[in-house]
Amino acid sequence: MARMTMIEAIRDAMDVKMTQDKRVVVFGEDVGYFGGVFRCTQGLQAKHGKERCFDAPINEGGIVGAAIGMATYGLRPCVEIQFADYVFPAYDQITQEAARMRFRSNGDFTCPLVIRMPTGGGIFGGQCHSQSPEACFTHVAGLKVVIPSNPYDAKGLLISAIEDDDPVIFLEPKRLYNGPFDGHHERKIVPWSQHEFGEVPEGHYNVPLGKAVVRRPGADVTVLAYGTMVHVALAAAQETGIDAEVIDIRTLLPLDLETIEASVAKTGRCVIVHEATQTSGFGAELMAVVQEACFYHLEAPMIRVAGYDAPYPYAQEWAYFPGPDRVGRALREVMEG
Amino acid sequence: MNQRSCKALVIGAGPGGYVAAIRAGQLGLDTIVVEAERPGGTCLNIGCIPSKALIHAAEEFESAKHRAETNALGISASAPTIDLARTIAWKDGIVQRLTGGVSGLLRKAKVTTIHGTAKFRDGRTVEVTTAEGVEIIKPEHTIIATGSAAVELPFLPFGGKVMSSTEALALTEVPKSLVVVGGGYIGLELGTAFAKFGAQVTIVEAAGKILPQYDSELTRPVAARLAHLGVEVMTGTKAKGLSPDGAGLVVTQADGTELTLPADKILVTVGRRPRADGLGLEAMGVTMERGAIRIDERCRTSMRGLYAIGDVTGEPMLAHRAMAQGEMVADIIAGENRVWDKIAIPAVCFTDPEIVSVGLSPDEAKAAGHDVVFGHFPFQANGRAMSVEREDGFVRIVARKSDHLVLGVQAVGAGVSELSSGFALALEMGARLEDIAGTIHTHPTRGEVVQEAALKALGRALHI
Amino acid sequence: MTQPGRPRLRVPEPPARPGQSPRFDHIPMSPAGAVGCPPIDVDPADTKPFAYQLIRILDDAGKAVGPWADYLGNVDADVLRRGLRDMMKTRFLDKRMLLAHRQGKTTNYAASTGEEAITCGFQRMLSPGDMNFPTYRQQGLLVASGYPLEKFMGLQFGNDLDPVEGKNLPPMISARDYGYFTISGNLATQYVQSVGWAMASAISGDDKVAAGWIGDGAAAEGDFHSALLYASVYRPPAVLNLINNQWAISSFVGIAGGHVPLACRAHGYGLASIRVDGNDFLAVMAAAKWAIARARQGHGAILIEWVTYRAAAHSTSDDPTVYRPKEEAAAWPLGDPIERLKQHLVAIGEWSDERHAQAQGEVEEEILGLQKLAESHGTMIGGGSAPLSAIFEKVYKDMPEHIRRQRQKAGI
Amino acid sequence: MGEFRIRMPDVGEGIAEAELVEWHVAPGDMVREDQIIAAVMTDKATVEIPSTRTGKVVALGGEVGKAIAIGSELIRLEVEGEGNIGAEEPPPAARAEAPKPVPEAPKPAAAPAPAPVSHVAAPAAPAVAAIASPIAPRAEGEKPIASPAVRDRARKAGIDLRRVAGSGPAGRITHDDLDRALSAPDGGVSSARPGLRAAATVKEIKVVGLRRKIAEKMAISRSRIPHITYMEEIDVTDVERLRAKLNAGKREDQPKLTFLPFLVRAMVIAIRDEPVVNALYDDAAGVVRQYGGVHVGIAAQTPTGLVVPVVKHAEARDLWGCAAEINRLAAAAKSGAATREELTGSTITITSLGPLGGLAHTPIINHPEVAIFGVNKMQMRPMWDGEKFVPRMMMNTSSSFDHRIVDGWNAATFVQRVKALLEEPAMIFMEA
Repeated sequence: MARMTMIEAIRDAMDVKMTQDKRVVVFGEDVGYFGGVFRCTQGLQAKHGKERCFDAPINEGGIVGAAIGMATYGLRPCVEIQFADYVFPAYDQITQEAARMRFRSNGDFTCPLVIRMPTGGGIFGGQCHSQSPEACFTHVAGLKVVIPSNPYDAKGLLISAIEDDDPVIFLEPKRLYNGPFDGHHERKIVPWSQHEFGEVPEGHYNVPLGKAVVRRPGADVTVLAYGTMVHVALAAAQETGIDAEVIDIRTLLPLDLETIEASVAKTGRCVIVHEATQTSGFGAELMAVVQEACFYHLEAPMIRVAGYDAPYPYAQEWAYFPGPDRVGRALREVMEG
Repeated sequence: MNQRSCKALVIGAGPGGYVAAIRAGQLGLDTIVVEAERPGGTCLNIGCIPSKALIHAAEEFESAKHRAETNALGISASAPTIDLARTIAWKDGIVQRLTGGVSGLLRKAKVTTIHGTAKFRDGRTVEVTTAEGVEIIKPEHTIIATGSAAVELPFLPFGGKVMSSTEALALTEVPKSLVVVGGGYIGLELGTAFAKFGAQVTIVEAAGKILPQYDSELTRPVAARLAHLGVEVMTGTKAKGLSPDGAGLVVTQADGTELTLPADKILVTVGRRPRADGLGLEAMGVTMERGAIRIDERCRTSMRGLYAIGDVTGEPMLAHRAMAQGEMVADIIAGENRVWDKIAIPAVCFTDPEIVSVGLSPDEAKAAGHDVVFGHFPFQANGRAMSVEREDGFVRIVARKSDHLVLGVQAVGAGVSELSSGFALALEMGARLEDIAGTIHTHPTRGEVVQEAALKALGRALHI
Repeated sequence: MTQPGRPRLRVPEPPARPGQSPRFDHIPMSPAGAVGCPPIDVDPADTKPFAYQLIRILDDAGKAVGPWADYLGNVDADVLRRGLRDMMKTRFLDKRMLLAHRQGKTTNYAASTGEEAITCGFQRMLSPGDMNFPTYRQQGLLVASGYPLEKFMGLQFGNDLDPVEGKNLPPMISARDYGYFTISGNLATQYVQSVGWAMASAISGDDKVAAGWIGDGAAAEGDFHSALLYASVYRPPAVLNLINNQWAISSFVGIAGGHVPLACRAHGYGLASIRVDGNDFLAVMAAAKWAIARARQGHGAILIEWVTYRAAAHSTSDDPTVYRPKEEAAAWPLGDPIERLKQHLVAIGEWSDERHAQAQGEVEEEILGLQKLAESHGTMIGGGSAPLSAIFEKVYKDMPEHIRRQRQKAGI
Repeated sequence: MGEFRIRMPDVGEGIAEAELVEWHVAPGDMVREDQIIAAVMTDKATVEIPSTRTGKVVALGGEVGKAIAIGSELIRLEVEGEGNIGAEEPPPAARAEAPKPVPEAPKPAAAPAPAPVSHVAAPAAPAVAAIASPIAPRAEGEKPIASPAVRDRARKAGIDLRRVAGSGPAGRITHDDLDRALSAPDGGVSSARPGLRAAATVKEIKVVGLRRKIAEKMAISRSRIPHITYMEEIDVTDVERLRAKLNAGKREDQPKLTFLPFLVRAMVIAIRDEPVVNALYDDAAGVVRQYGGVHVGIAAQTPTGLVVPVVKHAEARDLWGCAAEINRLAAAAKSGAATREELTGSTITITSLGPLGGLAHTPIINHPEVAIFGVNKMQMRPMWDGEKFVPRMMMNTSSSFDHRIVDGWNAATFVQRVKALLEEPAMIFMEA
């Protein structure tokens, strides 16, 4: 079994699909000759040719607009927005066009499109390289929103996303590109090569969209997390000794209701963790879903641990980034209730 | 394409459907009922009524044969013959009168009847295909009452000599040899009747015993009677398929050996399945459960405004259950606050002798965690039974040890089906053994045995 | 002379307001036949002069003159008669839909009165497999493509004839098999999508052409810039049509930066562009033939500014007499597209007033027949009869669990 | 012939009305379908309205200059064939196809079913409504025994049969049982001896002015409940001697007496003097609910942890009644068979660690109650009777009170009253 970082896993996913399916094309800023600012598309242009992997002008509306035209033609574009923070010029094309193409044409035109973007903080990126905009997309019917927490899932989910006939927003936690990160910034970084989920099979495999996974079974409390927060939650459970069941949601829309409801019905307590700002964050939706299905099972009020409602700061990175101590405090508090 | 709306749409005019429609009409609701075949559904046309008529005819024929031999009553008569075609005609006459009655009742309740098949376009739009074309109905509430259908064995499809109960009830001459696949109540009822008509009947049952839902104490008298009638019962035996020449039925016996049974006719009665297909329910995402439509205690399906009653909602598949549900749902649609909270639903098997079961058997009561007492009183000790030459069978009462609350009553014997409603009333009223023991039972009747069974359970039986 | 040295905000005003007499002298014109016809692989820089001229073939007498007429060659009279009939059908369809709106049978419509030549002419030059990316005012493309109009009316009346089952605002229909992309109400989004579609054609080794459509108002959107940028960078087979009908609801073209001819915008991107009289059916066919051939043979994308006038209101909820002179439409110097083509056909002996009146009767009878059929399936007066369950279907390819639960609760 | 009404269509995307500018027809004129009949003006445009039917004008919907509401009648025509006046066609905008609401709520006449006892200890009853019925309902799963007619009547009246005691055989609920339940708001108490009536009153006192100030001040000093714990020793020699004698002489069917029944009875009597301690304080709503019924929670240690079975309406139970109920609840709690109703609804709590009682302790109040009576261990101690030291059986008590509601004075008076009653056990029976 090969060992890969998340970057290599993502590149491998695109390479496998471009080799398998001539309709798959990749473009975006600096993704062609240079291979992407995070090297996610390195070597694809050399291997698959300039007509299927090329650079695009700095014009996100154009990148997504052109990609929609290609998708309705019959290709399967997988475009890159250099940073999730730069997606907003393309927000009109994504939400008013891609998300609605199948519905408004009643199936006459469809939009099999993947939009990849590095997301989340933990790298001193300040307000323009650290945002987590998932809630802007989970509110839009017609989109799918996916966020992997490790290389194995990253490759399997990206392959499934490219093969999916609906538009998929694919958020890649840049903090996890090179290794798992549990919030202990003071400790040495462990590369993916020394982590169980760094093992990534060669060739084609799928991790299905719409399915969450229990990272750590537990009886006392359910922790709903995604992206980097999965590793932070695991650390918090380990450090507090609380028997928490950590669920990696992976696909935010459509949400895996069965897995979440079954877990909270079992544990009766729930902590929700995400980097994005708290107000109207995706955690609010998770809380609503759990409340509707598990109200009579809940022993204590649910708690959200999320980014403070402020633009992402620069120097105060580690005071802002939800770490294992904040999550640990939330776990203790929810156990007291 | 003409289109109309209504308050209540009932799909299927079987016992559940027509009762719901009549009740809705009585409550002044604008009601439409759609029926693909004839009003009365399985029960009236190809089920309960016609089979009971045939069973009665068989009873009379067998009794007449008995009179032709030397008998205890000293009656002598010439050996009887039967023209089954005329029996069937008589049976059909009864069915006609009943289905006509149902149509009359529907008209009286100002219910619109449409002869056609219904299919859901969406939760509020139903397409009805009639002889004249397609009509769209926009109901506020819909009650699905499409009933059940006989289960067909893939390796023994209906057709030719292989028939379901429907065809069996239309035979115009008595087959010389009849093999019944399936030892359930339908198979045994019809098998017994045809044995009395003179057919050589063999029952093939895969399970270890016949009539699995009744305990062996209850089925033993039936087995004895079957033997007496010359009916061969082969348990632990699986039907495999027609023999190559199509003359008989190949079966595998318990020990694995194969056997070919000669059979003029093969009656397949291995069960009935809910008839929920063809309505378009899957497309609407309605929640199903093992092929039946899942309902709550108000017969509501997972889709708002959509109800389901009767066999289509699964076991127990009984006409009187469907009727009770139909009546309740009509009230609910009219705004009444009703919920299904019946204590017991009586089940009757018209074999010879008949079997009745209401509530819990002793084993079921113990399994449910009750500390029980029970009283068992045989018809041998009953004057009336003796005076009508049928002393086989018994009545058995099960009650809670702590306060003698009656938990269940079962009986097997000739004519005990008529006692079933009494048993149901006892359970529904929350009777105790003392209530039954304290009620004067008419003498001389079979019913006295019920009182005696109660006294026995109280440890103070008189006549035994 | 304004006081020197003091900046003042310049807010452009149209040449004439209600009550004033119409003036069009600010619009560069050329006499018919005056503008040369370059080879289809002309270098974009050499097309700069065309932005200040106007390609025209039909002269005031209705005769076809000039190099563009030669390029077009003689066109079979039946093709012209078909074009005339398509324009008449489009205009009468618009009239009936506006009337139906006043009767409450539909709630929204946008007429293309006066602009029919551009769409009905352009459609003639496309080949099967090409794709138009229209706005809500290019229904002429659909009429000219032979689309069954009772379905078009089905969407207007919200009944079960509607192919999109009530899911989009009328008239935003979708007809992939007729080369008519699903219309979006968000302005200019389709323009960059058409370029992407053309890029896909090139990548796939096909020679299908994409035709983007946009109005002078929406040409101010960012997506207009993105379209021209990608068209010039990647040179895909795209014909970018810009219909300058002088008005965007109540804003005249000057508010959209039209004081410089819109065709000039291509120059900044190194894109070829030409400027054509939109009411001259033959000029439309010639320019379309030229541009589509250039694109299909890989010589890159082209911007065409079609100069015309929006004779009708913006839509059913607009009354132009509030912001422009009543008689401005009638005073439009380039005349009416139907009248000019009729005049030409008569001039070459292929038509007459009687045949024209006859054709008008046939067109009206055909449209009224289709309208009666469409109305028999119900109109918006009854609240429409599109299936309610359509709300939940085709949001995704497979219906996810959370939507199934919402549908069960809704009970439809 | 029939009459056909043409309604004013919505020509302006959601406008409410349009002003009539011009009539193109007059009553008596013949109008063809699609012929313009009127011109109207909205804030944006002047629009001509065409007819949708051919017919003779019968009536105009209004004069020029009048505003016509969208959907109201614009013109009425006499037409061949049937019109639409009979069918009362609703205006186009109004009739949406959305399904009508299914009649969910039961008929309004039925009284609302009693709210299920909420998870929090306090009964969730609104300010004045009937408190949960006193009769300990049957085990959760068991169905009440009643005839179909009784069950139907109960459901229509919104009565939960599990709350109604059945006087019939095997606990079957008869029609008159139901009638009694319907008449008495909180259901009849069948096991009470005649004379001892259940007090169902609830006195509501607004926490305003000084009391509110104190409550806010107290809340700041301690999170949620500022505890004041009051310790006192009680000479239980006499009550213990009485208890032993009663146990020795008791009948077979009477329960074994522990100390608790005596304490419960003493507290019931003391509460009459200090009702403030038998209350629940809903600090969010700023309301104290003092209860007439004394529902005593007995904190009991079980294998699975601390549970608080509740003796409902202790004031209506004599010594033996209290003892029987305490024993039954304790057994049920230990075996885990106690239902949620039996474990909630207390208005005051006793906590006793029995032999492990220790010298004294600071019990935590069972929120949202305002008082808890703690019993420490009994111990023979030498006591000075004024002349000499004599051995007396002494028991310390440590009781906490919510200082926002219960002042030190009330707390002390309450404990002293209990002490006096226990030290003169006869008084417990005199003042019952």
